[in-house]
Amino acid sequence: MKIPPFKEINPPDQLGYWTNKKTGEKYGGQYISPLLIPNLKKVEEGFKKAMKNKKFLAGLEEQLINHIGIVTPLLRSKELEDIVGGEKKIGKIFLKRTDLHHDSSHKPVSAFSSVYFAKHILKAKKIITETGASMNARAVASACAKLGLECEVHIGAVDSEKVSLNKDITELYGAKIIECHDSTKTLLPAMAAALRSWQNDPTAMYVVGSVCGPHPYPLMVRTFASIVGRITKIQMKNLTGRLPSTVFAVCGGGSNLNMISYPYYREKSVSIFGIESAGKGISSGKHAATLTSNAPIGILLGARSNVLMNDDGQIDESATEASGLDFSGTGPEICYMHSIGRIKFRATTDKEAQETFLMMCRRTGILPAIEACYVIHAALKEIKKRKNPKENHLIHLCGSGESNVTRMLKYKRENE
Amino acid sequence: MKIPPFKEINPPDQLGYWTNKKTGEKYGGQYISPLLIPNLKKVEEGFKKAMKNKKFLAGLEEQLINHIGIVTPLLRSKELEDIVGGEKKIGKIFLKRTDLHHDSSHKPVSAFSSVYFAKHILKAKKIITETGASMNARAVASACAKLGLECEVHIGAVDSEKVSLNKDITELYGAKIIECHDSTKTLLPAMAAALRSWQNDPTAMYVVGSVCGPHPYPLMVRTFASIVGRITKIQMKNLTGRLPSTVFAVCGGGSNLNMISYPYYREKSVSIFGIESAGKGISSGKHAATLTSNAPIGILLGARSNVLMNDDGQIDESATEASGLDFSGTGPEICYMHSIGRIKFRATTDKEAQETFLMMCRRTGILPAIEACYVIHAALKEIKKRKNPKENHLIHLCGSGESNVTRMLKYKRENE
Amino acid sequence: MNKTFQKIFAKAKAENRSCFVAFVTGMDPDYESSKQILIELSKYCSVLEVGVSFNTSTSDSSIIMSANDRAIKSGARTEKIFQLIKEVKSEITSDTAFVTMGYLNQIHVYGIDKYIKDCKKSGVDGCIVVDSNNESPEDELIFKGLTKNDIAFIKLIAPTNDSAYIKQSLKKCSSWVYIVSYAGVTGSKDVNLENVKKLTKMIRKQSNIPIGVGFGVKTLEDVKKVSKLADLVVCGSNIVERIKEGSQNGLSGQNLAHFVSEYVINLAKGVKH
Amino acid sequence: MNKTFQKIFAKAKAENRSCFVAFVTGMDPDYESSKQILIELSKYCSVLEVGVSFNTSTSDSSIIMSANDRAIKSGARTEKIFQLIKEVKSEITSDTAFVTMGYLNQIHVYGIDKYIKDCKKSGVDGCIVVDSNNESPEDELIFKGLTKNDIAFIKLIAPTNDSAYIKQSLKKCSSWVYIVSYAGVTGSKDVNLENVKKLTKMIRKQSNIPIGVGFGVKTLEDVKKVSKLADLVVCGSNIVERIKEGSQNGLSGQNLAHFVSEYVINLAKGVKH
Ligand SMILES: Cc1ncc(COP(=O)(O)O)c(C=O)c1O
Ligand SMILES: Cc1ncc(COP(=O)(O)O)c(C=O)c1O
Repeated sequence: MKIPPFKEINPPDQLGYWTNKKTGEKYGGQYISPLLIPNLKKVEEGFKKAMKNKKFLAGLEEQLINHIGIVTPLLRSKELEDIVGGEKKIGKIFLKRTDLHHDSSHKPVSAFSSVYFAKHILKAKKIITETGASMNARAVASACAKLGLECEVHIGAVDSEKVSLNKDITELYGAKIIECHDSTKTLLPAMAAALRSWQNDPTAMYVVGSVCGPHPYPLMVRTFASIVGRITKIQMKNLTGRLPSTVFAVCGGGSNLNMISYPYYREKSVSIFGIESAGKGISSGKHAATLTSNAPIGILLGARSNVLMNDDGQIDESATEASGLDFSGTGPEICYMHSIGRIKFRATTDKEAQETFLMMCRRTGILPAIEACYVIHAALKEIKKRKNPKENHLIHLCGSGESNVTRMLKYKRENE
Repeated sequence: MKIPPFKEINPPDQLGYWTNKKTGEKYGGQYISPLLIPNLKKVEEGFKKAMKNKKFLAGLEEQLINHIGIVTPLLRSKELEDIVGGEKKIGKIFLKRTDLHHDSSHKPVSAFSSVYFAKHILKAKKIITETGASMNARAVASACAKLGLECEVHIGAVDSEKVSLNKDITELYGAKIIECHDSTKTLLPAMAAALRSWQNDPTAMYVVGSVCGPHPYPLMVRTFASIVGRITKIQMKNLTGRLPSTVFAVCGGGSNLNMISYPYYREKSVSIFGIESAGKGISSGKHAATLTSNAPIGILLGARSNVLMNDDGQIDESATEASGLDFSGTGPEICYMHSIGRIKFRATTDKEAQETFLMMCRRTGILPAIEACYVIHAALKEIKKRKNPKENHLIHLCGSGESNVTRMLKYKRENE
Repeated sequence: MNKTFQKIFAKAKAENRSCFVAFVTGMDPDYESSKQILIELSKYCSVLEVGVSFNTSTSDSSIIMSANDRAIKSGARTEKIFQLIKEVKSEITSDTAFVTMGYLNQIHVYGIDKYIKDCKKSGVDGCIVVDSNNESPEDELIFKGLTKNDIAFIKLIAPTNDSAYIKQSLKKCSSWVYIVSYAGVTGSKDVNLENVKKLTKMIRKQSNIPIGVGFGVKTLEDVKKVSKLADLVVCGSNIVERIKEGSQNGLSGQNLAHFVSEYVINLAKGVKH
Repeated sequence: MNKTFQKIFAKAKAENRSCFVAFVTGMDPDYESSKQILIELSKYCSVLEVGVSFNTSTSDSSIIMSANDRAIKSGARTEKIFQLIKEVKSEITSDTAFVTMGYLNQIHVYGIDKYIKDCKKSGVDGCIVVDSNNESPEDELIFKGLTKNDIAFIKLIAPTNDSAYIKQSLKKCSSWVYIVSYAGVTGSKDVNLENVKKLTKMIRKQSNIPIGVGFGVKTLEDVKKVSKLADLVVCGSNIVERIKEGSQNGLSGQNLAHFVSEYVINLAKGVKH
């Protein structure tokens, strides 16, 4: 498969802002201590160079294809079609199988790209990253192992205590795991700890787990990751002869949504949906649905974006069954796309996602990441409502559920 | 990728025997209670029909590509080359990444094919299978879930008590898991229990976990599975312009070895190596190295083949760290290939495999199934010995190691 | 036809009854008890089917498999079973026939020729080899060897086998043929008389070989009903269960033998027409 | 230049010394204790830097972060910190300057205009906004608002910042500029005098703005050494640790304030040239 080169169709401005022209509202930017400014400048300049460096891009693409395995299938799922009424009523449903990636999720695409960039462009010897559910840490640690870089992972002590397949794999990959005992001892203080550690060691490079953080991270991560979207667009064309009518992806930080939907930003005929976790219900306050709940704009981890926070600006903890979605913010480009209405948002409750998990196992023989179940539930609901047999629907199956098995089996046994 | 159709180049005779012309020794056959003869005849006739049924073959291929994801990458591993002296000394090493399959091993290829066959050719409504480490059960249960067949899995009570990610996933896929309390309460009595259950319900179909069992199972499983070998042969040609010099695969029952090596049986220039588990060392008696230890020929689970057994014909339990290799026999075609010297055998100890596991994690960023570590160790040793910079080496990385993580992390912490 | 079977069938005919066949696993729960059980049962049974334990059998029920386990634990090996039968035969006076029931792997390892020779030596009258495929070279060797030595080759036939298969099997049976009453494992279902009727009818059309019926024969009623259709009635699982029960209650040797035979005596009564 | 700072610098010059700056997190461990601490410290410090706790700060050491946690637990909010400073200012007689140290998100949520207005109202003399990027629109608004209200905008400069960045930052500083002695987090390393020398030299070439130095200043020796190079010497982590220690030992209010000031008095002695 020939993968078309990246084309910038939604550039932020020089300072890393996406600006909503109607409201004047800005998303992104680089709000960070002056101590980190030089580090970010280095990344920013390196990234610009990298995107013009053909050898770098070709080398990265080769590794993404052959090591990460990004040319995963696009699976027509008759089983899901039948669940919502059959092809004749709702059209065709396609699952982008990024669950088949190396390390079983979409995360390795940007993680590997970032580490490859750190090695070949920045000549860094060490990577610093943070993690909650360790999916990102696993992917970064794997890339560091392969590329011969030191890897330092910051994890909240509370998260660290949870039994976690991905954390164990991160350790096997040789990463140094540092527990963070600050504040809530979860993802956010771990991110802060990672940034502080970078402040201490500017020769290292910081890698972020989603399309978040200060400029140029949101831009860089989505640019690297969009290769999956470009591949999928071609696959969709090959299979159906045209663009999909809808694109669905779950949204935690926004990387897998960005990854799959980027190539359709300018394709007006394609409806794009981002699905958040409604946790125990948005009205309960225990959720991670930043955009669906219309969270206000704030400045979190270096970027202007919608943020779950209280009236004093203290960041609220998100709450969701899906640890990969357990984040109080959303990437700035995604917030911008939400603000201009280009991406529509829906939210799925934990209970709905858990039932979808069981359904997927039993009806499709696929073990999805619990994160992916939020999007599948919402997509089926939307597709059923649209009831258009001429449509082709694209759902991003962004990860595999090995690390959810223990909890989900418990849920199954308690609920059946 | 256009996958060339299957071509039979090593057919057994009518009765399912491969005969070594020099020694007259026969491998395979159909040694089974008369009660199962009709069931086997149905499978045998169905399989012949299926292989001529273009619609069936095309449908199966489509699902294997898009659901199981069999077009996995062939990864050039510079990391492994460097470990044994670098490309300039030993040539190139390629890893066939079947670890990236749906359900993370090579097993789903034959499992899905068999269940698809059961549904579309035999019109069966139920599948019966057995399992030890549950890798096969997981794959069969997944296929049954997708294709809407009932799934019954027999597992030894001792195996069942072990914490097992794959067993839990099997349950999530909706399989009915039946504990077998006979004899050693491990794989062999579970296989017997599965066969007995089939005896009780001839409308079901039995699915075997490797290229074992009575005719036509060894033939059918390797024929279905060989599609991966055909794809790999093309990939190798595309990447290097020629055939590989060596092909390495681990050998439990023999399915992944058969799968990858079949297309080279008649290519004299290709050396094929099967790697067994030497457990705690062959001389210790605690191993699973049927062929390397020159086990005698016996009749196990319906087929003449080499078997670990005592002088009264009681089957000996195998012993190995890799539960996927924990089997006292070897598929008949593989035994035949061993007997004529076409496939050479080596064995790797548990300790060597465990060290290889840690090395793979830390140096290549790949989490291999422990089973695959037996082959990697032996392959590197052999490649180093050959010391030929003109050679291209093909190693079958037949599975991913999620289910080995707990034990391996314990090993790492205790040994470092 | 094997001499012992000739005598047995003649006697049964004279007494207007069928022949009762009891199955036990050789050396279950131990050599001495098993010997006493066989000696005791020989008084009430026309045929004793002695299981040669295989630890990886593909067709036995869990009941038989645990009997196999017990036997192997107390040292069961092929040659020990021969010794057992030989000793029992030397101590009994009845014309009871002895049949071994086992799997091919052990015969293969023992050596087919040697196995047949030792059958002869120890007075075995017939052999069942559950997984010996009619078309296999081993089956041919066993058939020829047994025939030459006037030992019965007893083939199993299932209700699901087709007529070609049945024909093939009958060709190799000289003394009697064993009909399995249902497609399933021993002890798992009730005896299926419909199947038995169909199969006996079919077989009697092409041969006048005596017919034995097993699988699911558990009660006196079962024995009576099967007796009306068949020449031999085989009862296995429940006898094996009885051995286990007695043994678990601490019985062994003569005591266990009596405990088992008490049960068998009652069943065996059903063979009278 | 802000009036209070003018006075402070004039006095320091007259006394041939630099100015001692103590950092504490506002409302750590509680409102009343914090108030007493500030009142007490105002006697020995030229400047009090009061941290406005943000639960997700990206640049504070774990020491400061746990102080933030304590403060938030006792109800710290932006308006409470203003109230605290206002009350303290109303009760002291010295010319001590008060500087808030915080992150942009809280100011943004509070409203930049309102924030500045409330700074003015409560007598805040300068503001540090750690993550306010020089080039951001918010930074521009803050700069303009503070300037208009004669409040110092105090920018941080790190040894790793380039000259363009430094120039940009200096443009927005009216009263003094804050040099970070090493690239790292507060309290993690020792004060780096080489870095300080280089940076002060560079800054003094283009501006005669007073220079403060912080990060790693822990001992009397440190204060003495830094005093020779800078106009203000900032000490934070160790004072915060002292508050924690006292508080853990059961001290609060006046008692805690004395326990802390005991330590600060000694440090502050180092400013004499
Ligand atoms: C499988 C999976 N899906 C989705 C997410 C959500 O992250 P994002 O929105 O950045 O793709 C995660 C995060 O860990 C994940 O592991
Ligand atoms: C990953 C993996 N590799 C290898 C094997 C060995 O089986 P075979 O030799 O049949 O391929 C297994 C069996 O479960 C397995 O799971």
